[in-house]
Amino acid sequence: MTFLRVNQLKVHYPVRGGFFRKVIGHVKAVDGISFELKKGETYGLVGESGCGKTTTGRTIIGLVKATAGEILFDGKDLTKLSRREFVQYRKDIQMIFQDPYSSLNPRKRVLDIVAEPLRNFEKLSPQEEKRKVQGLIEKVGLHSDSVYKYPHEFSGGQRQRIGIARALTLNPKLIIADEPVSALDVSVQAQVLNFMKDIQKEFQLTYLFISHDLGIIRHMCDRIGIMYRGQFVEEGTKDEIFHDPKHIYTKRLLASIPNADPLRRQEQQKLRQQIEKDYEQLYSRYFDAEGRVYPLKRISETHSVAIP
Amino acid sequence: MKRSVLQIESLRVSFRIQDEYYAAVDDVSLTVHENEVLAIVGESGCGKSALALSIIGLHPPERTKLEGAVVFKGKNLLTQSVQALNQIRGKDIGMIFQDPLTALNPLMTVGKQIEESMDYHTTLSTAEKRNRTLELLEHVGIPNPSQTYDRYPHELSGGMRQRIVIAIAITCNPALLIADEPTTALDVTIQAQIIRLLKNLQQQLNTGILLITHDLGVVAEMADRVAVMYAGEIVELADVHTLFTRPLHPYTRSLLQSIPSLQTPKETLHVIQGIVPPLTKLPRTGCRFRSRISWIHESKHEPHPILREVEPNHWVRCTCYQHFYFPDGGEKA
Amino acid sequence: MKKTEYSPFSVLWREVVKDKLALSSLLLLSLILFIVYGASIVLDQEEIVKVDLLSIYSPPSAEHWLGTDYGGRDILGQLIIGARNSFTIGLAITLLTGLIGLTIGLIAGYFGGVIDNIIMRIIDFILILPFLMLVIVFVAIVPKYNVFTFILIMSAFLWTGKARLIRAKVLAERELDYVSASKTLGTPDWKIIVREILPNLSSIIIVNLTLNLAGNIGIESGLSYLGFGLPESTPSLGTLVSYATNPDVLQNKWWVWLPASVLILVMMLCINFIGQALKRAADARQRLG
Amino acid sequence: MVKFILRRIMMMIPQLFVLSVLIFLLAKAMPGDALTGQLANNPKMDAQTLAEMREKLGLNDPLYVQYTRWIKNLLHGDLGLSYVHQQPVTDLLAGRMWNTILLSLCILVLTYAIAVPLGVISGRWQDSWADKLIVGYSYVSFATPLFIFALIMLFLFGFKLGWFPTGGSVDIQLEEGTFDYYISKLNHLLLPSLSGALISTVGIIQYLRSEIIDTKVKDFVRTARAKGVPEAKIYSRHILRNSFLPIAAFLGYEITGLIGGSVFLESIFSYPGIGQLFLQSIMQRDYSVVTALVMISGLATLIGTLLSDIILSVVDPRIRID
Repeated sequence: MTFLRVNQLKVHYPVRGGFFRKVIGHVKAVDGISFELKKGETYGLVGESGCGKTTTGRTIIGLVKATAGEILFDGKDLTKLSRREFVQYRKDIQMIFQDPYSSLNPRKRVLDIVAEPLRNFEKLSPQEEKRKVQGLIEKVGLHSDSVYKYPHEFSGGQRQRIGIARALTLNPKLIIADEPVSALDVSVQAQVLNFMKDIQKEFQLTYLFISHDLGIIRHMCDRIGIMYRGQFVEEGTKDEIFHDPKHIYTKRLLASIPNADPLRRQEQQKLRQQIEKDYEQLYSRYFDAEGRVYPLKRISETHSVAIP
Repeated sequence: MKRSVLQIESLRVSFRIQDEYYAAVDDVSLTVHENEVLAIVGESGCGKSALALSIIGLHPPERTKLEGAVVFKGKNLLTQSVQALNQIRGKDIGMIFQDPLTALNPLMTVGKQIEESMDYHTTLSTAEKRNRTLELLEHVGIPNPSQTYDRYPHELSGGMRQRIVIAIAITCNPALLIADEPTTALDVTIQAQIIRLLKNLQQQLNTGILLITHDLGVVAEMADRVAVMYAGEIVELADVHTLFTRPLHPYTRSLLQSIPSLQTPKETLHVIQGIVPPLTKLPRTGCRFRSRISWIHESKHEPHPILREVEPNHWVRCTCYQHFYFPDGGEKA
Repeated sequence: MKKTEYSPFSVLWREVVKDKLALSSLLLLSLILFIVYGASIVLDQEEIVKVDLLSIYSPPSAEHWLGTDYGGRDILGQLIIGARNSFTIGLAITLLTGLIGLTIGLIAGYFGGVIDNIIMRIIDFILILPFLMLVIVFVAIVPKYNVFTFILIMSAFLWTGKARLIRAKVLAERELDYVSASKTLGTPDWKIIVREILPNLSSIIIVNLTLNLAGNIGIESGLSYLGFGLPESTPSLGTLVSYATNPDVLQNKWWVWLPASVLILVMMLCINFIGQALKRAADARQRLG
Repeated sequence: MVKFILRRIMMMIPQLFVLSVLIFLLAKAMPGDALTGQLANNPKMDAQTLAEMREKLGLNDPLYVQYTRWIKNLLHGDLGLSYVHQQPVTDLLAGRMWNTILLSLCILVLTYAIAVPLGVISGRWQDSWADKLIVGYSYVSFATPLFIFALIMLFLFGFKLGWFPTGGSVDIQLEEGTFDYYISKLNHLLLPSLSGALISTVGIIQYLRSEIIDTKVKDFVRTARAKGVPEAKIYSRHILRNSFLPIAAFLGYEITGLIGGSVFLESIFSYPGIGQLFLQSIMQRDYSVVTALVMISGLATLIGTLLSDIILSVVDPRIRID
């Protein structure tokens, strides 16, 4: 069941230069991508820094304006909505941010942070509000007294869970998680990832999971889209991407992941060298004259690759 | 048996925080041999970076206390004057830093930054220095060395910048390279390239590398031997193969279980209870990891845990490893 | 359950009290202001500005503690009235420019784009104007010149620095994820500006206003010194200092100009020491995150 | 580079235009016009001749015509006529301008000569007694208004101690061109420029100090240490170069301060420069001189900011546009 559909989405930023600061070109942060999310799934957006994955997430939630294309949610095109109309959809789409330090206002108590969306959308009495916030805070594994504390009194992992509690306040349907654990230590990562899986079941959430870490993507996601320079390189289920990658870029990306088995070091090195060789030799087969990938082509029910 | 290049003996590094000294590195002894990569792995706050910087005296002296010994070429580096250290820094010991953007002077061309270390450690002429720099640029895999020579750091990509940092570190063919999270700020494809470059340099130059990292994947790819640090102490030391196939210390085992593995996916990840305590609240007695494995009975820990060789070349701290189990059903290896 | 005190005001206040120099400055300044404002209620301004030809330039005596000026007027009385006027006007200018600068800086920084561009162009333009000369020209040509027009003229130029500072801070703050989070939670822009961003700027604003207060008192007395500050009917500290343009007064009648100079100096030092202590406190807080 | 400077100059044009319009309108708003001053000098002039002269001078033309004429003259270097002094403003300005530029240069040189070493000492040996002393000085000088400081300097060193002359720009008995003449000129400059400089060092000291303290702990400084660069060279090659960068940007903006400062200093030390002239002209309602001076000051500030930007783009490779 299609839940959210992104259609030919483009986000371009003008580049100015020359004598009169005219627009001389565009940075194509996102350049014509299409994908859809199904209810209850976790969709992973992967790519290296600057590939446009974060911009995509921020455009869907309305933090960045789309240059062209559609974002269809509940049959409405979110890019066409005015800010006032968009507010209604706010409740359904929420976001978890990367940096647990800057994403919580240091001057507000946890109570005020988590209650912020409630105050915007629901008129609750202070008692009801407090009860609801305390319930959420307990749900994310913190003591209910924590609501009177300030963010700096918590560790990174706890702060990230406060951020999740805030995102859950309005019972959203879709959560965009932008590198939710990359600022955390490995042991804390595990905690947040497990927790995200738990609440997904409980609240029937759909995740758009943005990450550069293929290990985490594999752990979390059902379907995956690989991005390169603002475009999709390949899209498919977890198994298709990890066991049967078709695009040379995907293969190269997968081969780069450090292998956790020191015995297979030589093997991995050989594989990498082979793929590097292929990458150079077959470059023109996968990339056009400007170094951009081709439009996606469907090769099976679920698997699409950018080949001519 | 390989020759050792660096011996760290009972090193303790303490920092002053509001008039009191707290040890970030506590009684650490290690040896780095030539042509080997010794990895120190641990989470943030375990003291691994403090250890790396103390070797060549890069901590601000006014609020750092160094005890023990760091022996390099027969000299204890901790007791050397800054002038004497400067003869060693950049010449016999090279250092690679985490963030290649901030590690380079933004106002100096990269060529000049590489040459600078030759100014103090060699008697080469200007032309010779330039030639050596171009050679180094080529060596670390920079296309068009002569063009890159006159570039400023901001004109290069992250991967290229890290290659420059590496070129600076190997300018004088050092016997020891200290690499502090050398790939953490890089994309995964660049990381693979840098790992390969470092491995090649190690073999070509016969250099010992002390690799500091939090990433077990990088350890598995690069290291020959691994020391796992927790709360300022080494809790386990073994060769890389042993550590990944037969980890013993509860911390090592927990850490390995908490990473989503590409090879062996599992539904839920292991979560280590609690948090790494901040420097001012480190437990100073007994097994420092005990509060995070509270289901293991107090009596299973040693009162004064020491690092013991439990099998040839495999060292573990505290006896608790013999009794450790995962409460959620154990390792799915 | 432990509640932690985290209001920026209380933190700054604690820092100032801990700093001995700042604390004594605060006490001294309070004392001066208490005397000045208290005495100026009691004093009869008419009496003070009345010319008394019998006691021209009389040195300090029991009757005139600080002597008299060329019109035989009591220096001490003028000093008190002048200090009150200078401080009040300095404060008024500070608050007015603070309000304008804050509003414009917040708007320009938060919304960015065209609005920001236009505002920044205007600010850049005002900053290149020869401020002192233009103020003097304005003072010379404004009809019905009085204290209020003076405050307005000064404020018209002096809001720019504050607007720039606030804008720069807002630009940095706006990029932080807590602002993005508020946007995604459906919080209206004005609320984000006032409730989210503003509290994070409060210590910077307090520091800036304090230091500006001292600066504005300095500018006011400087202009009055040149004869282009407060209208003659309103005594100012600068007017008293300006008697020193007469070399005879400067050399031989120190009681006319020196007390006013010292009073300006002491007030400005006090305010600055408080401001610097606040600044250190604010910086330290920023470092902590 | 040339392109960058050209564009920077182009950006100045609209600013100059607005500035000139503003000044022109101000001049028009000033009570009385060019002839009112003359009237005071020549009370016998009757209303008839006055009206005729007004017509002849074009004072009855529409504003924009007057503005175009004014700006055209301005571009030809004709700043109009001073009706008080009965001579072209350009002639009136020439000598005084030179005096003010000399004073400003002296202040600038002294300011940097005092501030840079102090800032470096303060930043390098942070928290030492020298640093505390310098910081203390910078607080006091930041708090002290220029006119009070200058008055006290004049009172102490001019009158009480008699070390320096108390007014003028040169001993009038001396003949221009002689050695003594230049010595006397320098002697007259010393006290005012020292008064100006000691007050204006504060910005540079504080900025340099905090820049050095910030740069000291940057990663690239650590890289340099790891290279084995000696401490002295760490400062000269790495820390100071990076810390001086923002100071370079100050240079242009100093000009605004210098213009304001010259008004006070010249009035206190009776130094015949444009600041003093400006005050006299305003009081004598000699508006063509006032207008010219404001315009020149605005232009000087603009050139100052231009200089700052050019200096910055030369020393900082990251700001190379095009």
